[in-house]
Amino acid sequence: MSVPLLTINQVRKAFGGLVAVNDVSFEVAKGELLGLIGPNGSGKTTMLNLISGALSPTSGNILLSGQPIAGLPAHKIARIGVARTFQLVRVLPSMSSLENVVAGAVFGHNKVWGDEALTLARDLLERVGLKGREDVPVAAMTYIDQKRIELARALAGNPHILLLDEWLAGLNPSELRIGMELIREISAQGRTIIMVEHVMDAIRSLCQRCVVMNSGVKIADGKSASVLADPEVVRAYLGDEDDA
Amino acid sequence: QDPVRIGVSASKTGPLAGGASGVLWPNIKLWAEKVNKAGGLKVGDQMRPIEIVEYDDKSSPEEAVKNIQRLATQDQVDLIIPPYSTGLNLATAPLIAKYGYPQIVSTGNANDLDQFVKRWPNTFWPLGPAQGIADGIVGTLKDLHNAGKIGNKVAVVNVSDAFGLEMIKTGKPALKQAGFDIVYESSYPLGNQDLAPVIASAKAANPDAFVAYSYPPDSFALTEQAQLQKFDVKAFFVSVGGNLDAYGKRFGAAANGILIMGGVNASAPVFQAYRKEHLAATGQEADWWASPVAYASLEILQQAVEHVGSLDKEALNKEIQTGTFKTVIGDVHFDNNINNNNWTVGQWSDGVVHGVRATGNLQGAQPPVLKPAWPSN
Amino acid sequence: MLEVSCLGVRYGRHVALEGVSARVSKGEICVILGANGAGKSSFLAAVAGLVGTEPGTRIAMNGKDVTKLDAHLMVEEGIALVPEGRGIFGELTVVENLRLGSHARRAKADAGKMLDFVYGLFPRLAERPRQLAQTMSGGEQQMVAIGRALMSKPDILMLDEPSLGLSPLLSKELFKSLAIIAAEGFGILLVEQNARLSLKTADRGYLIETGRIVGEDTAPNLLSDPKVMSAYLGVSATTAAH
Amino acid sequence: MNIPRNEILTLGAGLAGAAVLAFLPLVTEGFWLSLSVNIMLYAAICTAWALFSGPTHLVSLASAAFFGVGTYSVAIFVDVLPFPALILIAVAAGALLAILVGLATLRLSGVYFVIFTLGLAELIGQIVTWVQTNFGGAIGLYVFTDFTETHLYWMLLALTVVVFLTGWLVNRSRLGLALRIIGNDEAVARHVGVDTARARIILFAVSGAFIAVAGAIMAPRYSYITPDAAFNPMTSFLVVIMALLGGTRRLWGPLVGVVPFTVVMDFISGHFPNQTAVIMGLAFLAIVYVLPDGVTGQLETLFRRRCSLDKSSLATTAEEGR
Amino acid sequence: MLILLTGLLLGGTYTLIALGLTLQYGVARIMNLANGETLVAACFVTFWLYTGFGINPLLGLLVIGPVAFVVNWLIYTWLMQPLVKRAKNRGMLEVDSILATFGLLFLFQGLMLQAFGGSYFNYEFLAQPFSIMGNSFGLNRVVAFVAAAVIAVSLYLFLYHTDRGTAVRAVAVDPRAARLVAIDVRRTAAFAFALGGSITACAGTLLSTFYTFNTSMGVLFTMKALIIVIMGGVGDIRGAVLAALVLGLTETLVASLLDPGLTLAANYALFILVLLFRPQGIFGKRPA
Ligand SMILES: Nc1ncnc2c1ncn2[C@@H]1O[C@H](COP(=O)(O)OP(=O)(O)OP(=O)(O)O)[C@@H](O)[C@H]1O
Ligand SMILES: Nc1ncnc2c1ncn2[C@@H]1O[C@H](COP(=O)(O)OP(=O)(O)OP(=O)(O)O)[C@@H](O)[C@H]1O
Ligand SMILES: CC(C)C[C@H](N)C(=O)O
Ligand SMILES: [Mg+2]
Ligand SMILES: [Mg+2]
Repeated sequence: MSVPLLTINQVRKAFGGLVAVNDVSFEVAKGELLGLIGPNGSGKTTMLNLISGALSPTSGNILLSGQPIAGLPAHKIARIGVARTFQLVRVLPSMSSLENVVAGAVFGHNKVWGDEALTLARDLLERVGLKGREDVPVAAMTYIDQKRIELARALAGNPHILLLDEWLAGLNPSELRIGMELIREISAQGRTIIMVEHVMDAIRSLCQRCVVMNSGVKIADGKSASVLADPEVVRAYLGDEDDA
Repeated sequence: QDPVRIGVSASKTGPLAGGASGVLWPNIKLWAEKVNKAGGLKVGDQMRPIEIVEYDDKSSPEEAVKNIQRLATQDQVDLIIPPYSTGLNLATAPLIAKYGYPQIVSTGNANDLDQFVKRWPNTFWPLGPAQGIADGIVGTLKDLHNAGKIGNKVAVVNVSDAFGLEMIKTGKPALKQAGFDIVYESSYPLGNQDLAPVIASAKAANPDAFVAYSYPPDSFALTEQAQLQKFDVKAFFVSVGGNLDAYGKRFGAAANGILIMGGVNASAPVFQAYRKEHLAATGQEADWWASPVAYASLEILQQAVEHVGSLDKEALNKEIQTGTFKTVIGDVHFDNNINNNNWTVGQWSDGVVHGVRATGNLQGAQPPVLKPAWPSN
Repeated sequence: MLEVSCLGVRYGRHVALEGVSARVSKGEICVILGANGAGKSSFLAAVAGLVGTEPGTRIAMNGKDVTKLDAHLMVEEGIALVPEGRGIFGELTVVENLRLGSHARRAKADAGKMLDFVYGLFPRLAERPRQLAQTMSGGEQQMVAIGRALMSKPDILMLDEPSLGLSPLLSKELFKSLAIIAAEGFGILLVEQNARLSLKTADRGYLIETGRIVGEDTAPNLLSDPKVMSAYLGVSATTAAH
Repeated sequence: MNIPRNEILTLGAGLAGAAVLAFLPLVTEGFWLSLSVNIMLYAAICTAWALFSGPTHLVSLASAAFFGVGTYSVAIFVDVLPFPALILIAVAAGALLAILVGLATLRLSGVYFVIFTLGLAELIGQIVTWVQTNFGGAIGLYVFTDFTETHLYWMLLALTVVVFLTGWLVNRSRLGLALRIIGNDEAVARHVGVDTARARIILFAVSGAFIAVAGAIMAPRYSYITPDAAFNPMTSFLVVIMALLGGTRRLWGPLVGVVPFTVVMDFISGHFPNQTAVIMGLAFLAIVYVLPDGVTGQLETLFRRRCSLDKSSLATTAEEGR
Repeated sequence: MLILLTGLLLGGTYTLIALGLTLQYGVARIMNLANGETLVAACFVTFWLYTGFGINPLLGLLVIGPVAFVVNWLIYTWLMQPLVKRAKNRGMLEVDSILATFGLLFLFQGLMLQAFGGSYFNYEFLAQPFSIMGNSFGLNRVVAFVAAAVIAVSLYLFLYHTDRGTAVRAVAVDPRAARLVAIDVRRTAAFAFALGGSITACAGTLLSTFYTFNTSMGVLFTMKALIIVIMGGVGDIRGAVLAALVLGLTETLVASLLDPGLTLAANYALFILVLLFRPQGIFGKRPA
């Protein structure tokens, strides 16, 4: 863990008077799978938006492999090697699933074109469990399948870091199992991931480390087990221990 | 009897429709009815009824060109009555020339007519060059000034479209040359009827005379504003629109003394008869300038056919170039395809327009009077 | 109170639901469990009058046949839906959203009282009545949606995956609130992925698979049914995680 | 990259079709040629328009601005430069204007983009008018050339072919894919690495340049160029209407809108000169209600139904055979 | 001062022109390209009532407003409703409504052409000087301004301070969700469209007292209305009024101090500037 892959340094984002992210700092090492959790409205999505370039920070800086990326336009950041999924799924509705994934391959960090892009996209679709459905228009696909497309599209850019915003939300328990397995696999292949999630089962079983935010402030950072036992985290986020 | 087919392409819709339906279309109707009632058009020794084939050019050059093509090649009409407005006449001139029809441009004019006629010797210009019309008012003002009746300060405005630009182009230098001091000068966009600022600024410049190279909606708006703001000048001139009968009706007594572009010899019996016929046949009043000219251009066409005795286009062109024609605006004779005898300024007086200035040797001009102050209401 | 029998829904040629019957009574919490695409949302939408139903369907509310009523009239009959994706008015403020909830004639008179009730339930909404709904966070928007549905003083409150995107704490509180709401006499019909939490709160549950009801029982029974456990509760996954 | 067989066939067929069309002036002159010039004009403009507006779903009403700029490029320099040079000036002017507009409209979407472009076209028309008024000299620009309708027709045909080829190339390129992604979801496009600004602007410039060329070619027909004719907002509206009527999902979509539209409208104005507006309005309403997906959509549905009919009839024969 | 007042009066005129479209497009989601024709039709009817029957245009409002409401209601339910029903999303509805109302534009224009011909019309009504702070203005314009203010304020109060009005806005934001809060979307949208049409017609009546009009002028009004609606932010009354006033003032300012030839140019330039800095219009909200 010499140079961290991603460094968040005193990052702040204010919407008018509301400070959604308040001077947050943390680092992500290469190959790490970091859980970013916190109550609703605590600033997690905003944090991801800042990293991916959808928003630019009010102050602070963000470094990817030592290179500052804060405030760059989203497409530049994507090309440098950041890929993401969205809290509410965003597929390209008028395109087939294969084309959706190709879209991720052509312009991103990867930049492949033609047959190479097609092959890559087919491989990825197979990996997320959509083999044989390449030509299905995504608009006709179920929710989980659309989520799979989104993941494959993000992976197609071969990013240094993958940001997942509640990618597991809305899946039923058996789908959840499949989804978690998929993330585990991707992580095992050495991909660095930040995942925002409210599904504690997933956080516990997948993430070594967690960052917890509350009202825009980082309130905890460390090994998942200890962070999740932190009384402040329990009070603000998990609620009294019961059935989990 | 085999009818004589006469094609018209002019505006029924679009920005030019207002002018065309006031001036051109009714006269075509009147003329066709009158000719047919009289037994038809005399071609050689035959009396043939006339049939009008009409198309809407939607005020667009593309449509106009297409319509002319259609008239010439599909309908194969015998004669063509050209479109309304300078712009569309210029756009269609090459085509009409190609097919050889005489093009009597009753509702358009330009400055470089000589050049035009050289290129298209089948074009005829009853309204004369723009210069004559634009400068008419300058002459009138100059006369008034020389007679010591008005000072030498003039406010001049124009609508910024082809017509307004052509007018101001010669009108302004002419004013200067005549020794007038242009104390306010501006243009406004076509279609703008909110002219209060224009009148206010003109009024602030305190001129002795006001000259507007304007179009109907703005002629009305300028006049109304001038009246509201009590913008009293000794000479108040508006262009297209001031010649409409509706203008006189709209402003009533307030119109007295207003100078307009063009004009007629209101006391000529032919003209008075024409006005009556116009009203009876079309249900609307003829205006005090362009309507009789438009009608006259049809009479010219008719007489040319009668003189030549056939519908041979070349012969017709030749005849129009050289002949003299008896019309509602008097005897017309083209000089190098241009009619140099035109009313250029008229003046309202109790619901009637009297020509006060003309080019060439037109008779019947009345001396201009100073405009009284706006009546208060 | 709400009785549905033989409900069928199709989208073009695709049959989404067939012969579905269910009922919800006063003060009862009923949960519908099923895989993605099983037809849960379609069921709620059909009851709410948002999608047309097949001939043969019968929906009765408080004994009155309401099968063919349009969505806005369903609300007047006392059926409120918190739809998938929340369906709040993003460009209106929080309080405008809530007030619109009591647009129904049945709710107009008690709008003020209900607003207090909703604010009590979700204090975050009381803090930010003038914020535009679309700038609220995911969970906050969920509160707006539920609050708005409550504002119509429904007899039956239908919720389509209300805990989606809510923090664990809020999910728990939400279910507590649902229990409170039910105790006030509302009937609740719930579609949920979080089967365990919802079954713990619910009185009864339906299992739905590819457009048909395949099981119905009381919540405690479902919770202890091993088949249900593995299919809808993902027991093995959780055990593996621990 | 290898080109699929059927595309080569279409391409060949298209070029052959264009070659056949090139002979039209030899067969007919006069009215039909004039009508064809109009059709060709709108075929070129609408297709060029759809190059940008099709994939991005951004409805541009700036066509009149590009057209006018092209017209004026010719009007201003016609006496000093040869015509091919004028076309190049039109290309440059159209592209430059498009780049400026593109930059200004980057943050606009939906109806804001639509009306912005409309306003812009009007603004340019107004400025040209004002400049003409105040800096005299060039008032009322005459364009006298020796071009006949035949020449105009050929030039427009060539332009249309070039536009089609460009469209075909773009569709096969990364730029084309980028635009389709933008049209689907601009935020996603940015996050997969598409430089949305650049892609939008490049294609807008291409489209604008073509429309300007069309304007340049038409200038000789007007002979007398005034801002209100050159920058007529009706041009923008007609382009949108025809292209939408045809459908913008396919490259040939606008074309199948232009041809029937122009012909039907022409039929109406030719046969009902006094009721043109009423009948045109009714015809329009009828089209909207009868052809809900535009002509392309209708053709495709018909085609599909044909296919499935064939299949089902095959199936029944098979049944009977058994 | 004179400039300010003149500008305000003009802004009032523009407000009148734009308010109807704000409702029709903002709420009923019909981009009504025939808006200007509705306005011109009202001009003609007013003219006809006044010159033919001596009915004072202000009284005419009482006839024309309700009649236009009914006519527009019918237009919406017969012609637009099918489009709304078949549209799968807002974009499709926009395309369809543009095409359909383009047809209506011609139809209306054609009917007026049949009835009144293409010439210019105007008449004299309240064309008396009315003095405000020592400057005189046309009384007809002042009356129109007052009417514009009354209409705008009542519309604002209605939309923002009544339940019915909030419901109208809710339909504008999300018609599907609106059904879930007991709003009869079809009726509400028809109501908004009809109200918009009625306001446009009243605008026509008032405008005809000081404008010269003819059959072909509708497009000009539609364009102006579009610009104002967009500049203000779609569907926002406050935005439309503000945009109209600002446009009126700018035009007058430019005409008085700079050059009347630049009024329209200034108008569009201002519009473009506003959108450059606020791409969603003055009061528009960014979609999430
Ligand atoms: N564009 C915006 N304008 C104003 N406030 C905003 C905007 N975007 C987010 N916020 C506010 O910032 C805060 C953080 O929002 P964010 O979406 O990051 O939360 P989150 O942690 O992702 O929550 P959740 O778990 O509910 O998705 C919230 O209070 C939200 O209302
Ligand atoms: N508007 C529609 N058009 C066509 N098919 C639809 C439509 N809505 C739903 N379907 C299909 O109907 C079936 C049932 O869908 P529904 O949304 O009711 O499932 P669900 O159980 O709520 O699933 P989820 O858990 O994903 O929300 C699915 O196969 C879906 O693809
Ligand atoms: C002299 C006028 C009748 C001119 C005509 N209105 C035109 O447009 O040029
Ligand atoms: Mg979030
Ligand atoms: Mg669902």
